[in-house]
Amino acid sequence: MKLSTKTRATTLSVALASTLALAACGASNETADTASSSGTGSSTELSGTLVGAGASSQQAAMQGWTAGYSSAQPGVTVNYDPVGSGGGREQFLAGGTDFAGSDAALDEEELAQAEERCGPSGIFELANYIAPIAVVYNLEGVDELNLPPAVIAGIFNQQITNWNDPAIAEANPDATLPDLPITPVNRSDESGTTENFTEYLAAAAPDAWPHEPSGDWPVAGGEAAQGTSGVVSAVGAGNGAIGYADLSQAGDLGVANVGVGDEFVAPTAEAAAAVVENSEQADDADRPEHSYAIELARDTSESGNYPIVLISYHVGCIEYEDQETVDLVKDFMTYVVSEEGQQAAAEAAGSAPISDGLREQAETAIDAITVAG
Amino acid sequence: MSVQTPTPTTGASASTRPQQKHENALPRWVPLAVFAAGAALAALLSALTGFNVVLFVIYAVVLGTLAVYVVSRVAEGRRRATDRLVTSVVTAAFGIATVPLVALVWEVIGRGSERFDGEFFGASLQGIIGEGGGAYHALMGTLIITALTTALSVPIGLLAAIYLVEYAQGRLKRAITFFVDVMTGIPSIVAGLFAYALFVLIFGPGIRLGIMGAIALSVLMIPVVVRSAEEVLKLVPNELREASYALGVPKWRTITKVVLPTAIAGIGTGVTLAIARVIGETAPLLITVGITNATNFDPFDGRMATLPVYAYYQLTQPGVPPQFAIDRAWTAALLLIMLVMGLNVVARLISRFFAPKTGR
Amino acid sequence: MTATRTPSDQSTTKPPRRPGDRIFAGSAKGAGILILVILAGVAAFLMAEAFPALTAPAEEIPGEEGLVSYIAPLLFGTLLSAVIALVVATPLAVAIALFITHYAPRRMAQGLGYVVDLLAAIPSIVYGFWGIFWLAPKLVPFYRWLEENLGFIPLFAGPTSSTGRTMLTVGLVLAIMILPIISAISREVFRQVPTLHKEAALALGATRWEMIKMAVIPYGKSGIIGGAMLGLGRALGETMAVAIILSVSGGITFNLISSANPATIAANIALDFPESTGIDVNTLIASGLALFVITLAVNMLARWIVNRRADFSGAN
Amino acid sequence: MAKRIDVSDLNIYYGSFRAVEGVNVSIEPRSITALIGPSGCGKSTFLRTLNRMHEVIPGARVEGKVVMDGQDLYGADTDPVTVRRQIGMVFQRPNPFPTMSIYENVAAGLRLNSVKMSKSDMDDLVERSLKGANLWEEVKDRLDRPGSGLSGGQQQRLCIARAIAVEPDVLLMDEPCSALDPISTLAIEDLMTELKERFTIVIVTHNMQQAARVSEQTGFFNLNGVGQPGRLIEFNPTEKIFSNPDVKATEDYISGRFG
Repeated sequence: MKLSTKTRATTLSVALASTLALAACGASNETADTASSSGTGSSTELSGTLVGAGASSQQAAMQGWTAGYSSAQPGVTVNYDPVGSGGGREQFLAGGTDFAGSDAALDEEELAQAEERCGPSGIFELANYIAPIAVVYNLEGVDELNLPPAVIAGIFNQQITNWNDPAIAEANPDATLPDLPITPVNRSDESGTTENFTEYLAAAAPDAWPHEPSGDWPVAGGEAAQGTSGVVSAVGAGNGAIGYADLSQAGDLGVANVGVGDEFVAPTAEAAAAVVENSEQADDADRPEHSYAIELARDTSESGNYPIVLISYHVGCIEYEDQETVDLVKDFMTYVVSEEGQQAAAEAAGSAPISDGLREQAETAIDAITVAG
Repeated sequence: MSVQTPTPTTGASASTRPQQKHENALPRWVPLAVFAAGAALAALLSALTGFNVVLFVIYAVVLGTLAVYVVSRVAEGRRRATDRLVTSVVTAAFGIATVPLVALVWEVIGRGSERFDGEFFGASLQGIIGEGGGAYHALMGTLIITALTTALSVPIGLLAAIYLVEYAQGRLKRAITFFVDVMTGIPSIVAGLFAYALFVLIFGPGIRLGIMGAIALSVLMIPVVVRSAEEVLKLVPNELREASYALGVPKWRTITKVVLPTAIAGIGTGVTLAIARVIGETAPLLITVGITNATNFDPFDGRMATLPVYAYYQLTQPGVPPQFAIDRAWTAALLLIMLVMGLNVVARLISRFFAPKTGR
Repeated sequence: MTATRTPSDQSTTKPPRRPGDRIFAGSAKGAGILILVILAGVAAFLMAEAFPALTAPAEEIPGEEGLVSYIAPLLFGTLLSAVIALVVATPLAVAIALFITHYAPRRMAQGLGYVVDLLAAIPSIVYGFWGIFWLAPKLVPFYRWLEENLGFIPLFAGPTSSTGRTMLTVGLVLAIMILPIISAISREVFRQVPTLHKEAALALGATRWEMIKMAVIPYGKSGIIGGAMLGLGRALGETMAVAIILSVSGGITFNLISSANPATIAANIALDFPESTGIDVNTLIASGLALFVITLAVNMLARWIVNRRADFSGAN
Repeated sequence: MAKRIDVSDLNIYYGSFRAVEGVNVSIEPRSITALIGPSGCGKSTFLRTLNRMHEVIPGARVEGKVVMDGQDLYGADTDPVTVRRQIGMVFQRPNPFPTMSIYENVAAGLRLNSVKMSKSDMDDLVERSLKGANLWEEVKDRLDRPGSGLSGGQQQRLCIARAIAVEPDVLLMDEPCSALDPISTLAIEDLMTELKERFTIVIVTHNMQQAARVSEQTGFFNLNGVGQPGRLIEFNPTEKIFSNPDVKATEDYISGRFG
């Protein structure tokens, strides 16, 4: 095969051009959907871009919200960057984003920074995403498992190491527990799920759980996995494994009933919403008016409450510089807290819809959003 | 090889060793058969203890090799038995190396073909919940970032190679050659951190841009381009340079008009292989470009999706239910392998069909 | 005569070097120097961004015990996984190189070489996928066997991980990944063994293995060592496969088959970086700087060994 | 257009090693000058200094003077590239550019220097040069084929055509026939005698019969021992060198009594 340089160059550039031609057509699902009808109460057609960043825990829910919201307001683009709670708060406080998603409420130092960012009327903090965390297990022949808080703490602290331990047997008189070592599985990455789970253990079983609540798993020596899906697949892979994960991701795994007071409660959306409903607001007088940070009642003994839940907040300003942002934030947040929005999140992320009480609270905060000055 | 063997200076069995090797040498098929028998025994053993691929491979190699050694030891003596032993070990080593390759390709094809459909190539993840969706945005991101990387690396790498071959002398040449070699060993994640650190100083924390990924990948690609281009340029006969000089052609024109065209096939091969090396890089893109669900054609504005990072996040952060995302992850992995293997094939084709005939 | 200048059709007042030549040579030299600058830049920018972590009070570093105790287990994990990979891969790679150069039928040799090289073409993230879904579960019975029969060795003390996502699994995957590097360089040096040496050995009546032992291995030894060092460098910096496969729970342990393993520097960066802010980022970059320094040292040593060999074999 | 070359007190170095010393010679225009001598005596090196090809090798340098029709080739402001355009060179082994066709090879000297020329002028030049190299009849039907497809002798004539296409004043030939068979050698020798009407030709050859057959003047290079610089021992008309040389060493070499 003898080709002159010119022929070769032509061949190569044709190949290159055909590759680039592929780039000319856009993604089939991103073409503007103009035929959609407005389903929410918003009467005006808005347009613009809303930028948020923060917790990856609510990323799946955010996908549901942005998808649902784009059918109501096709002109609005909502970008959510899952940089993590800390990063989300930092970027919001630095003015880089319009709102933040965060697994934790702002602390005092951050509230001070927020006054610089948003002015004296401060911020809103809304618990818009509630996800029950399930204790998942993989144990052949055991379909139903009851675990009191102290036993959960004992297992994850590696004090209870075998499934036939009397402490487990006591709570499960009907089950035949095998003589099998327990493999506790935890998250290897820093996560809000771990933080909420350890918070629960520290509050509900302080004697069996000597560790401080933290986003990093405090006990060495267990099986560790990256992300919720990593935990789920690790638990699924080993008989005798037990872990904690978002309920929505539990799949075929066994889900333990958690001891609350005298009864055992299965993780459900209703039980998770109930515990949030029954928890107290952070009664810190220094917090801004529309900061609805919640102190979860981890040690609740209320019937039908499931205490291991993850709450994720939306943080934004009460006052923005311009009307456009105000309109966008108001409209989007209204959609998020609406029944329709909460349903979209439930479908996308398996979260528990917020209660009517929380919705009313949130609506007063959203109504308060205005232009600065 | 002579059939006459001199008296060895070592080996106790020397006196009993056959003088003519073909008298006692085993027929060709015997070692194979003996090895197979050993492997069959291994299959039986691992079947008894509960079948497991890893255990089976270990048993088969050990037992097969042992069987060959024993048979040869009895029939042929110690020295030839050792030789056979090594032959078995070496052949088995090669066999073992192909096991992961076959298993991996099989697994990725099996799981990846699930979603290898039109939607995967035509759609992004924008507004996709659960089923459906694709990697259009990630494929585009990978193509854009790889093209940028190539545009950055090839001129620099090629010019540096030209410098090393045509101009450089002395300490500077040695230093560049040495550090190019050292640079090929930079961990990819460190290249990513470098690009991040560079842009953080300019734009502040949390920055994620397509161009950062291209710069990180360039750090990995430049030394590969330099190395391969250098090898090829060295192969261009000096006579061609001299012929050109003797026609009164200045050096730079000699290089651009004579040396480079002569080496173009080799350079093309080298560049293609260099692209193949960086197109599957994940770690640097993970920390410099991030991930997004929408298509972004602008590498100077915001996050972009790329195939490897897409695959990673689809696997580690799937939605509800997870299976759809995990399927997409495998298909992305399959696509990635196909891209890399395809580039390798293209490289071989370039070197085979586009090489100029030197006539000697 | 020196002073006279004959006017001719060619202008003789041109400067000795043409501008085209100057520009081209200059840019080529510039590109060469740019490479040195980039390498220096990598070091400089990493140091600049790692600096806040180096000077920060111990409580602010993740783990709250200072930078050294943050990096130490990571460093240990990095070295441990790379050493396992090296120990497994080097003999295998040398055997494969021998097979291809001295045992396989000549016509097949090149094709077989490609097969091994294909292992190098597979992206590391795909190794991660394969390792966690295919290899790790299949290794569990093997680990159980190790624990039962060799449990007295601290390396295999157990308890065996029920998922197989252990340091040994990571080491094996890394071994597969560095196999092609070591085997390619070994192949190269084995091929360069002078035929004269080999024929001399065979003429003495040596079997093929004896010939290899006498002529090939001694000649190729420094090449093998250099190749192994390059493989080590690669294994130290490997990121995604480790990040996906390994079950990390901190601490320094030699137990290779349990669930509790130290992370590696590279994998730790990949896992934590996307959601880190502030001083955490600086800490991660500081750990990256440590990795950079180690791989740089290993690679420089490897190149030095390989190049030294090249000087020896310079004459034919 | 053929020009005369005067060399005086020329010393040639590779780095600190002096390869050739003290050459003084005058090369006549429109004639063939042959340089003979044992291997490694510096005759090729000397040839390469005549068109400043020597300095292409790193570390190589020259002391002394080479003057072509009054133009100092090593003058401070003389561009070596210009010198090489005036003094063409043909090498030991035929080296057509493998990426170029026969036509492009002949046109290379002009094209690579970006000389603008109309298509018909270029066609004329290529035809004239190929005719000048006695190659036109053999290749006129396949000008667009690669030059590397020709036989060795044809390739060498192609290289000569390429060299004369830029219309130099002097043509240097470094053992142009050593890689060729006798028939091709004869063709090249015939060509040389034709070309000397137009060019000053200097040829380095190992083949003394060839020197005797084609050249008017012959120079004999020799060295005293390994590591010593080469020297021009004798420079005389070819007839005299081969019948009655002035120096004993020349006679020894020519009659084959050389060490």
